[in-house]
Amino acid sequence: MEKTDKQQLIVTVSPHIKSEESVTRIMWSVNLSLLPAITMGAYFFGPKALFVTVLCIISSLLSEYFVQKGLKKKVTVSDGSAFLTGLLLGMNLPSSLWSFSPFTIHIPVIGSVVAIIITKQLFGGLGYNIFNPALIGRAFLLISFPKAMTIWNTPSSAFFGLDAKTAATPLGILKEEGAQKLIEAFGDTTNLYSQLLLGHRAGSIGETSAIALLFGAGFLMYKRYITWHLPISFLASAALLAWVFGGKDMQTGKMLLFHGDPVVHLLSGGIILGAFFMATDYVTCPSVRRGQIVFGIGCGALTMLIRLKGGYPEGVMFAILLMNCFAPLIDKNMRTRVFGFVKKKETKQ
Amino acid sequence: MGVLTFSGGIHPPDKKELSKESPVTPATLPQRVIIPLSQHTGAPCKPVISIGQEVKKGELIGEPGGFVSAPVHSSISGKVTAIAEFPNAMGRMVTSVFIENDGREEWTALKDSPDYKNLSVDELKEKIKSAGIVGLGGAAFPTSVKLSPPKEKHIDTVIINGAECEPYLTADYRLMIERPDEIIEGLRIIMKVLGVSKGFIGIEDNKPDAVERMTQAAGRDPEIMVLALEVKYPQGAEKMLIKAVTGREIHPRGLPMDVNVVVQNVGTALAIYEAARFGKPLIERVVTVTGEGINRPSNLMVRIGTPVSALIDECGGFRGISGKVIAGGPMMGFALSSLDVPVTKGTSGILVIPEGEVIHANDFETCIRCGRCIDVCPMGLMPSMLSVLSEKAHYEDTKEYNIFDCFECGSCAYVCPSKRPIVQFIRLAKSLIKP
Amino acid sequence: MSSTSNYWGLIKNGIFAENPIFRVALSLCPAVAVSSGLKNGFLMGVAVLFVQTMVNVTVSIIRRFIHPKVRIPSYMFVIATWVTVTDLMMAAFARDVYRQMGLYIQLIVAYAIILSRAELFASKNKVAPSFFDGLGMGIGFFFALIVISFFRELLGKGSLWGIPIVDFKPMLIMILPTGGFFAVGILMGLFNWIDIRFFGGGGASGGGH
Amino acid sequence: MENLFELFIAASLINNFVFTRYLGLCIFFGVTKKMETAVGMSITFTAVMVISSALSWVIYKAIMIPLNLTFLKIVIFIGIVAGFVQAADTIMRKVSPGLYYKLGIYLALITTNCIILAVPLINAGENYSFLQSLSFALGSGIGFALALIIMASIRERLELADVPKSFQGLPIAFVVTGLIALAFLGFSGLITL
Repeated sequence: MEKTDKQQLIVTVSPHIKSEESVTRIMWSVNLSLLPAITMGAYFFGPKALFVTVLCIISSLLSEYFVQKGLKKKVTVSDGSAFLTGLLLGMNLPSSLWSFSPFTIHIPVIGSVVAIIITKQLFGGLGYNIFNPALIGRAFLLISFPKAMTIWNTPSSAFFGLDAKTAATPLGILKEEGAQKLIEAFGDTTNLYSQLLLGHRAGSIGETSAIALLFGAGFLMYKRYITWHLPISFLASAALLAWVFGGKDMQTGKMLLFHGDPVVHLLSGGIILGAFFMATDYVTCPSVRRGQIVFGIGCGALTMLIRLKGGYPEGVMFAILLMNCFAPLIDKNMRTRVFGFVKKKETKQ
Repeated sequence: MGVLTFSGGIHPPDKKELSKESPVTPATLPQRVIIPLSQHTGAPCKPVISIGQEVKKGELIGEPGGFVSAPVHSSISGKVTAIAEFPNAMGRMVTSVFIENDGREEWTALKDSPDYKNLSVDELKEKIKSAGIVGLGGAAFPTSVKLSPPKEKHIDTVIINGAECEPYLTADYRLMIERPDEIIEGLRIIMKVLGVSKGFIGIEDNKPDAVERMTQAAGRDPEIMVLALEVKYPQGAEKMLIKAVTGREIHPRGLPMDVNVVVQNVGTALAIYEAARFGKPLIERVVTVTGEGINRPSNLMVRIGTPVSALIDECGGFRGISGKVIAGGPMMGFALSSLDVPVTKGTSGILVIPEGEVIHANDFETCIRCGRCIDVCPMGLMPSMLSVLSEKAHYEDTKEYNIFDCFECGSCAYVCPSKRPIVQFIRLAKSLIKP
Repeated sequence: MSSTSNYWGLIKNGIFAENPIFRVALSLCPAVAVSSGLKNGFLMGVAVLFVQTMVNVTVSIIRRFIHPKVRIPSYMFVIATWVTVTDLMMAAFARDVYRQMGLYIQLIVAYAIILSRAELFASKNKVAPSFFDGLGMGIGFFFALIVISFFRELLGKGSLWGIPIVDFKPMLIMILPTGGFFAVGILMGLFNWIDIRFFGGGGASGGGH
Repeated sequence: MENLFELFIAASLINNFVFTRYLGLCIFFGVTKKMETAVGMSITFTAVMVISSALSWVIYKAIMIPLNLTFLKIVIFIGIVAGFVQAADTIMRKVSPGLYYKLGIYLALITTNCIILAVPLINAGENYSFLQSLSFALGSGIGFALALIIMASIRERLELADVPKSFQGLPIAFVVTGLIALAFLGFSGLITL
């Protein structure tokens, strides 16, 4: 009877069991899900692609470490979030940045520093940032170094060719020379689609291979780390707008309604990478599902607006960043429906 | 018929296999019981005995202190040794009666009524009331009050809550397996008292044998229906159960009677039957003693007032170093700071979690806004916002996010990948502001 | 209020303790708008310095003749007059720069710092202290603009005062508004940090209009 | 018609006053601490902006050009704005005290706002027609309102963030503005005017 008396008991508030899920596990799973895409990137663009990505990852990790040390915070480098930022940034850069003359190797480093320090840690670290760090890093670089950031290498199996040829991205061709030219560049439509799907095209390191990205996205959805709401509304609205407004008569330069090619728009550029891996960043998108749908539609619409009408061939990055501005507003105005609440209280808001 | 359920909720491992097969056995009589005079929601009882007095089993020792209250009876025969303040499971000091067991097990005079089926509604109500029956699911709300709804509320449905959605606990399950007929009788009495012709028994789908037994016991009675519900926590929460069974949603601040429903736990139904039939007061209940940290998980019929330490010894003591001992289930139960606290009418289980599996609340991270808690909240709240607002001392703003609609089921804290003690934050904010 | 040390104190006050941009956070628009290059920043600083000093002196002289009820409109009138003078002078003597920043010169009229010093200081003090207060504020403003534009031109163009300094690919973003906001925000944070770290200050910048 | 619409879009998004012309910052940072004030300011501001630029246009074309007084435009425009704001203040207090209680405090702030003055100055400088002036003013007002509301919602969230001490308040607000401005660069080249 006495033996149980003097044991030390731990007292905490309920619940007393917790799920196995943790931030670290989520972050590393996302990193893992990007593995196929980065492998394809390395296959198409050679070791340079890997160097750029690794450079981004290392400088992100170091930035995170030094800022957290400097601010006397707990160092959370191992939770995988800084790694993810670096990886995503690297995947959004052209492999041509690994070049010694002209010297552009500092560019990925600057991007990582901006991403981690200005976009994330100045706001208090993981969970508090308003903007997607990797995308801000990339936007900062694109504006700062417009030339270096738009030199695209042709995908080649010439693995160690340091003086790789350059080419325009499919979206660049589409914007400057039209759909016909794009099909010509790839032979025929079937070939175009299959090459785009596989990722055999000029572009950022990690964005080209649609199929590898979709594979990773499928994994994340299966693990329920992301839900369909945001990516599908993003892609669907973009596809719809591409179909309706994407057509263009090359002779007159006038818009041809309902003649656009949504497949090309969905398979080229960074839209798949953006929709599944960047827009869905928990911290910077709305957390209520209904809000995520609005967010996704906004991203899709802005992407197509910039692609078809704007000054850049690709709009995914700016579209997501612009919607990041609106995420707090969406969160504030689109709440969940409280159980048992009848409409009247909602309209009172 | 489709799966009956509500939206939100979680699927924690149910761990019921630990104690599922163990039949309810009477626990060894305790040397001494400590019976708190406030075991229910509402006004505490006033003691009606004095120190040194001999009491018999079932004798009234505390009379109700108000309308929302329930009398308390002695659970053993013996001698009152003290009436003093003693901590209960929540750690609050409560006036309690200490009774030393004389081992004679002598019953006080009970009013047996073999013809209970012919009793009038008022007589039945009186029996239930004087038996001191409260909701045995955990909330311990006086049953007689629930059975006397105000006139303007027209009750049309009674639901017996056999969901037992808390992991580990098997007390209700065992009762449904072992005493289905008496539970059905209890339900009939409740229906008679309320003048209702629709009775449901809602049971989670992970207990198919219980569903079967109860269906058998209900027989061909067209008024009673046994329903299998989706296995999901908190299926057994009153509001969620009503939603799953009837499709009706209660306004967040409302009561079941606002949608014309009364819900009773299976244990309560059994107690009602026993009170009506034998006049037996509520002096014992089934307690599941379980968890990875206990040697012989079992279901025991325990006298109210038995110290928790006695139950743990009876089940073979701790296995290894005990980490946490919880009164109730793992999701909503209270961690005990001492094993001396007594079992009360609301104690459905004693759960021992070994030290290695305890999650410490102090190492949590910032909210990454993943929205999991929003998805699982059965009340449709935004626990992420509530916890952040409370963490940053913006307590007033939590009202805007309907903090008072939270019933602290803990689903949010369960799924949180940052391991945030969301329930704790919510309780803190609730305690600092007024609704 | 007549010893020289007091005048020096007024100037120091304007540069450090009540620096119009970093500390009091008034007149933020020019801090971003015209700080993309050292030259622009310098000229803007001079213009504001001039207007602030002259307005303070004028207001101090006329303060006895103005009915309190109409004092704000009359101060506005004084400011607008001096801004017009500056505007015309700039247009005459610094044509190429004026083309870039003419609008911002004209908008000096709406800078809260000028009106607020006129109202808070010059209207209550004699001519000499008002002159030095205006000078101090103007120098503080000038100093802040120089610091901001120094960094922006160096990082954004790799040059100073139009003269190439470093030979690397500059970050174009720094001469765009985005970079201006970053520069001001980060410099402000650094000022706060220095204040907290070395002078034990509270650090919070006021949010003026 | 198309030209008016483009002018509107350009003024509100592409050349958003706050994010690309760096104007109105004092009020921008001043009133965005709370959503309520930001909304109040947006409404008042847009209304004052449109009306005062219409007034300025009329006076500029009808009086100042014929009389060769354009060099005095700063003095005159600020007079118009101040006079109009004063009048609006008085009228609102008399006609609708409820509205005055809600929006009146912002009126006082508006006089010292550079956008209110910049719009007539730009209208005069670009020699816009009356409708163009109105469209430009409306676009600028809406653009400013958009900026205020976005910023207020972000700052409300920042209230809950662990911003390092020396960056709390204005410094982080500046950084946020810089980031929004970076995002708004996506609109550049949308319409070439």
